[in-house]
Amino acid sequence: MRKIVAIFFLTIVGLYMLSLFAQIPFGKPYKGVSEHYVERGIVENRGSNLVTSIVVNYRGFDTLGEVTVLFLAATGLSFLLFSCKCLREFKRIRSSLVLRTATDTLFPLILLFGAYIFIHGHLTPGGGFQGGSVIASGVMLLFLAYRSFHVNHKALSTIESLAGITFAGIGLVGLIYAKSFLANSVISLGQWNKLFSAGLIPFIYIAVGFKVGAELSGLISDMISTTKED
Amino acid sequence: MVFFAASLLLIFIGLYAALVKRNLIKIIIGLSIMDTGVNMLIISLGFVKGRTAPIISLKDLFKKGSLLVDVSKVVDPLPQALVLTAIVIGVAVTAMALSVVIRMYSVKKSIEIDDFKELKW
Amino acid sequence: MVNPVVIIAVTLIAAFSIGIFQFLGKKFVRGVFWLTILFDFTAILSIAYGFLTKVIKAPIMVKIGGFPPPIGINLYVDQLSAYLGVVVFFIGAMAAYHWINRGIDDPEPKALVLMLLLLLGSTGMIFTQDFFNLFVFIEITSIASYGLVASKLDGFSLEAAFKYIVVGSISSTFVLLGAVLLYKFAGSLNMLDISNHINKSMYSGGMLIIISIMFLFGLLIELEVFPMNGWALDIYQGANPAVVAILAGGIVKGFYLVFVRSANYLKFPYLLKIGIIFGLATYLVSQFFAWKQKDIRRLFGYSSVGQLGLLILAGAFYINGNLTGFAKKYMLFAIIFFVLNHSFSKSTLFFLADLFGKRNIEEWKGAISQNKFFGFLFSSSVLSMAGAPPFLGFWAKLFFILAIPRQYFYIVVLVLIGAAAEILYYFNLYRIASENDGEVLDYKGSIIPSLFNVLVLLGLAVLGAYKFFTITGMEIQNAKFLAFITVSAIAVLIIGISRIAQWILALGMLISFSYHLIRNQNFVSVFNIQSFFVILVLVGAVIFLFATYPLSKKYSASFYPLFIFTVFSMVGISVASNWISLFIFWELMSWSSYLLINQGSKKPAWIYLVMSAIGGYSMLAGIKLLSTGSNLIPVFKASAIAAPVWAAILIFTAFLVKMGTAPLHIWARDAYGESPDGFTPLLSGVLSKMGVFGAILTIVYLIPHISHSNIILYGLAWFGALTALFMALLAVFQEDVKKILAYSSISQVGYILIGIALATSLGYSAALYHTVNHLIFKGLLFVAAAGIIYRTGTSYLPEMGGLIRRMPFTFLAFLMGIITLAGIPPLSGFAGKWLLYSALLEKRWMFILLIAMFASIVAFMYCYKLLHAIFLGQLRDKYRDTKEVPLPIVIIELILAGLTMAVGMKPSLILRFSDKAIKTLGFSNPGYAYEGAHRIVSKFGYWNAYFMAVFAIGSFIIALVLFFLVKAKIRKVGQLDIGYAGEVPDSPESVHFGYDLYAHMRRAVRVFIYPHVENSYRRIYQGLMAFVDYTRRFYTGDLNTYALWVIITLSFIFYILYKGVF
Amino acid sequence: MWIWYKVLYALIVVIGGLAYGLLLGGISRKITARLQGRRGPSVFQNYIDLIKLIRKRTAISHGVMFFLAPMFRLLGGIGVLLLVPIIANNTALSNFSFGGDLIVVLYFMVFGCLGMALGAADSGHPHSALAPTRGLAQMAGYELPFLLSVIGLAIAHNTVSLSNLVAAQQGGILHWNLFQYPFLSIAGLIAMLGMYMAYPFSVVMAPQEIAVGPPTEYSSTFLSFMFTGRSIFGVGKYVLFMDLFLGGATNLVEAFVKTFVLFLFVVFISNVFPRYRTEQAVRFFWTYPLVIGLIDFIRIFIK
Repeated sequence: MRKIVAIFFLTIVGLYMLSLFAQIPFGKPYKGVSEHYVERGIVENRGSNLVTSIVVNYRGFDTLGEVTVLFLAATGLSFLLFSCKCLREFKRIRSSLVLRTATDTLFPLILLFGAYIFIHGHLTPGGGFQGGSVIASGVMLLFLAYRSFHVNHKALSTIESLAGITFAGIGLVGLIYAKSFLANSVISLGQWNKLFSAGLIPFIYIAVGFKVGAELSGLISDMISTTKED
Repeated sequence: MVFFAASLLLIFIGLYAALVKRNLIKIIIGLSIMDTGVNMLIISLGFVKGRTAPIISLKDLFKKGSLLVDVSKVVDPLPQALVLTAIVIGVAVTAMALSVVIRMYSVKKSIEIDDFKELKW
Repeated sequence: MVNPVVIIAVTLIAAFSIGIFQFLGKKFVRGVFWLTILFDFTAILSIAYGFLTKVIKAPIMVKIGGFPPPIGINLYVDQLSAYLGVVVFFIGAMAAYHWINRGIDDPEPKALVLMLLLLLGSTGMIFTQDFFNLFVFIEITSIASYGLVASKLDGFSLEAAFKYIVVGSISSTFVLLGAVLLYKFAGSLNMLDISNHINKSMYSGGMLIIISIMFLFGLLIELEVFPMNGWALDIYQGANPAVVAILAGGIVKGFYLVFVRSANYLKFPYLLKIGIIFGLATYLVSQFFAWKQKDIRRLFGYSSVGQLGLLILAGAFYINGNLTGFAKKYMLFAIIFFVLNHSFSKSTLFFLADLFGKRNIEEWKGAISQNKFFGFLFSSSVLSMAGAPPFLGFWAKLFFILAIPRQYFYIVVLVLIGAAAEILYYFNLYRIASENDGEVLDYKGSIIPSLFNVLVLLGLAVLGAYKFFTITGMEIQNAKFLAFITVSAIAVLIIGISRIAQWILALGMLISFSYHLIRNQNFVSVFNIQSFFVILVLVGAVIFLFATYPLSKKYSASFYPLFIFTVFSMVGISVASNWISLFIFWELMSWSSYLLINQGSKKPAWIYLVMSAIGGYSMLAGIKLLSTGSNLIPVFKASAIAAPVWAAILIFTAFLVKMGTAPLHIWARDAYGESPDGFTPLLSGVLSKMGVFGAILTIVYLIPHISHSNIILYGLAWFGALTALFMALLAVFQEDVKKILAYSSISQVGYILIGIALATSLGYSAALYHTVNHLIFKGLLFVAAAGIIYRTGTSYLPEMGGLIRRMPFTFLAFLMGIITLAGIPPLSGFAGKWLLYSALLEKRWMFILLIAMFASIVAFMYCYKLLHAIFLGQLRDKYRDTKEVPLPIVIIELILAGLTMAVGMKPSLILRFSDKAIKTLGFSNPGYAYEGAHRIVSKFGYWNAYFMAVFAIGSFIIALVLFFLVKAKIRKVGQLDIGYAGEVPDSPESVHFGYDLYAHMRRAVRVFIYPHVENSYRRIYQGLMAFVDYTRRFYTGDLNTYALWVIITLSFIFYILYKGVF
Repeated sequence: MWIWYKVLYALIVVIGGLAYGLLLGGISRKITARLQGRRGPSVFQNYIDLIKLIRKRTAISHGVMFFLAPMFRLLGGIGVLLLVPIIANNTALSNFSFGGDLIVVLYFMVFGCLGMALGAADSGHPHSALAPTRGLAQMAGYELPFLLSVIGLAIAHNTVSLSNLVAAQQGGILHWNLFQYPFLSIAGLIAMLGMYMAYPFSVVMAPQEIAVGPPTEYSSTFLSFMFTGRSIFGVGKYVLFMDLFLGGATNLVEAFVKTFVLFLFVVFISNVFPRYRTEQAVRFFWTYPLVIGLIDFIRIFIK
């Protein structure tokens, strides 16, 4: 019964939304602010990756919020799962030798790759979030490989905080020196397609990378720690 | 167009799960599917046929003799930027939901909705 | 002034830095937290202050990243967001304090971070001017709320949190889709830019409307709109009260502002429709579902949801209701006041609910009667929440009602019904909490946050009144008088340590006020109907206040302040110059008298309040009908207004309730009977006369303008007559002295109503004369009854008997009162009857005359019963040493008894005043004439009061003399020495026969005295309750169902707003 | 100065009324006895009783109200007799009817009853409330048809002045209200039976028969006052009904005849009916006389 009702009303809503999307042309040229972002993105930011320019500069405030959201999730998670052995009837299983060996080999490379991604966020696809996630995936690998693996929560927390403060602090620097919060033009913008370019974007993205890496690692650690270790 | 339809379908599959499934984890999975659908939808909104990604690593994307990019050659970057944010937010929500479910499990040793109907009327 | 973005940045940095400070210890974390809150609050307060003092003239626009608006994100801080920010941070600080004080959940640093980010999120939400950025901040707010809601980690809070997460996710999906699609539609995410890009004609195409609906629908979910608000109620019930306080008190208001503002930017043309459907549905449904609610937090939750519904309605009208000029301004203030009122009072209530700890409202017995200060805070918040004057909620409701355009009258009616329903359940709770069953219950924790909130509420009450009077441009005397009342009451309250001091001060105030009034030449020279009632009120008040002296010991410190409040608000009613100011003082009177009655007995007080609320609100609805588009404040003497019949009927209802006219009388018996003895005389003698005053005003100013006025008047007379008869009949079978007098009061006021309904000069003469006379004798009887109860400790008639020996003066006065009540010449009671009957004869209303006269015959029965059961028969053993009632009461009794004799001899003592008053009502003569000095002549008959008095007294003396002449050596014997078959019963058991004296009559009139009316009220109430109890199962508690309702609602909205698909 | 003449005449009327009332009481007893086949007491027995009571020496008082009650009773009787014009527009015999109209009379009638009831109650007799409550209940019964007829007549003649009512009935026997408004009159006359507490409405008197009624505790002078009051009151009421329904009187003889007819009406009715219980009496008054009276009442209302 519930299924029928659900399907019925979902169909109605779906039909309305379909009727909407039927009116939206697919794959047609865009107009509006994006034209500005594309056309003047390099001029104003020097970063090759226009998405990054938007994410960190034009809409940097969103990203600050985004970072906050992730921080919030990490905090909330550790708040909710604090000293919780909720899943102690589930045991972590012993991992295979292959996994452990692969982890030992891959982990440094993953870290390096993650760092690469966020350092080059303004030049290539990727950025702080992506790099941070990659780093966290490495940490997850460690958790999978070693039952008794622990992360240093203090360190993670400190990294997280410092990175966050850096981001917001950069914003305030902009406010002080360029009369605008998160202004990018505090330092020289540099040259197009160079590593040291795009003003403060790389710095922000490095901070974000650290922060996301630390937070996601913390998330994983918090969740895993609810299970029984041995 | 098929992208729109497919993403919408994803959204509604996710919603269906939230509306019908009695298992809390399945509901969370449904929400994630819904998120994915939304993200795909956003991306497909920004797509323009025959254009390249908004990463200006080649000189020929510029208008001649300047650093101004030729708009007619690049897809819309803004939806992609928005999706980035949306994804992270989706992750955060999923993480919160999962942690709540973990706690709920520890309270009742169950993750069925029928065991969590104490607050009503 | 601080740059608003700094607030956000600093809060963020602080939140991040707590990650480091947590290693240094709790104190550091708390330090950072409080410093941040303090900084934010001060900063935002400075902005708000700037707006308030007009230092900042235009909304603040902050570019972020240095790009102009459509390119970059920007913040837009206007007056409303600044004010709301202040509220959010204030409540947030209070909630945090409360939470920490009550034991914050571990780990504390994380909890504080969540709290900070919650406040940050809502601040960002109300500051930003970018749709996508709005989504981000909504998510910050939501995720922080998820964590905080779950913070208690028990089954309830986790369940609530999970429901919130699922529904919140669906909501945010729609917001996100809406935002992105708006970008696709308009090529921008900036609200202003999009707004400039949109015009209303675009809504005729299919695209914009569906996009707007999706976006606004997402926000509507967060606004807890019926039928998709089950999760919200679960949060209110399940989560930590500190968290709920900030959610309900601050965060939701942020969502509200965002919703209204977005709809405005989107130029959404159907906002009014949405607002009316969902706002009203939410409001009404939750106000009624709360009736059956036993869990106090969920009860408050229903109330919060209801208030939000009202806000949505108000917002829809403000944005989309085509309000003009003043109406728009009123509506804006209504919204602001609603928000402020709800934020502060509801958060206080949640704090207090947490401090007291009990969930079930039945366990709240004694909560406020045991803990005085706690009780003060609780009462203030509840009163404010329920919209009692002079609290802010009252002004909000008033502004709201005034601002609604007249063609939406049904909304006014429905909103007022909801408001009455709200009063019903709030004061059901209040009733339980103020009951006193002796068990000492204490609350745990600090009341400081609640105290701060209540202080703000009190301040806001002053602000609300000030704003109301300045904006509506009503005469400043009203405001001044209101202030005067409040200050007087507070002054009396302050010296609450000593009742005697309070008594002296209150008496002094009344006397000096009266003295100044009499000294005022304006007042004396223009003697009209209003002056008549002012004098009535003041004289009655002074007399009855004087008599409370011996009773005062057992009253609480709030007795005299409320007494003063009631009295002065009655003066306010009497001098009101337009309908709205009449209403304001009317409500003041109702509420203060409710609180007074509540000091006696709880349930009757509750019924009184509910009936008063129904009356008051129907009066407001009637007043609304009188207003026109340009004239929102109807004045009395508006000759040109075409007053609809319904206006008169609705306004009349209020007065009829106060007069206790059947079938609106059900409150009266117990409210009179069980109110504090010191207050009952005022209630009966003066307060019910305010209904008379209002009825006169209505008939004089409204009835001539309406059609079918004759039928209405005749109907009123019938109501009066039937009241007079049946209440007298019911009085016969009561066994409680005050309840007999109560029914008698209503019955007598029924006579007055007949006189008014006659609308002839003689009718008014009769009504006004009887008004004063009733004050005299019913006051006398109630004061005497108070004294007797004070001495005997019971008001139950069969318990008394033979008290004539112990209380001769009281008996004498009481006898005078009874003779007056029965209308037997030569005392003053007869004149009123004679005038009334003459007026009725003149108008040839034979049937009403028959009923009225017959009712007075019925009255003899209870008159005798009172005398017999209290004073006559054998004295009970336990009263052998009872003393005469205390001296102040004896003095008042004798003064009043003297008055009845004097007036009985010379009715002109009263009639000279009523004549003057009647002349100002537009009549050339009072309807009767003097023939010679004392003979009063009407068209039908004549009567010489002076002669009658002299004749009666003369004959009496002659008879007495004769008796002594005929002689008799009288031997005084004991009372038990009776000729009862020659036996003298010597047992100390008295055989006083005072119970059910009219058993035979009961058999004859059984069908008439069966409580049909009360039972039908009860049946309606129980039926409604059962209905509510059944329908509230709508909230099944099932998450899937909640989610399903979200989708159903969405399809419904699509269906009603967009015809393109189906 | 005229008032003193009035007072003088009033004294004469009161004394005359008393004599007449006692006589009527005696006749009533005689008729009842004869109907029951007894010889019965002398017609003048009541005079003898009164004199006896006054001459009795001891008197017992239970308290102030006990003491005052007979005064109230007497006052009520005298008041009613004096407020009703025996012969309208006659200086001597219109009594004090200038003091008030019919409404005044109606209310003043209660005065005596109240006093009696209070005095009885103050005696301390356990069942003292019995008779007054029955009386008041029955009063509520008979007053309804009575008021119906009074109001009907008042509206019909546009006056509540008794003199004017009498004046309106002059000009032949058919102008009497009894024939002008027969249904109202029937209602009023049935109410009169109740007012005199005659059978079948004598349940009020019943407690006296079993020695618990108001007069039980009274004796000697007290009782004589009550006796006097009651007699005068009875005459007053006859005069009132005469004025209301039988066209009043233009001379004393007519007044005697008419009141005596009314008296006989009451006595004869009361001797052929059994007694109603209180509630039966009340119900009776609220049905038959009321419905009968309403015929004329509605006629007047429509007119």
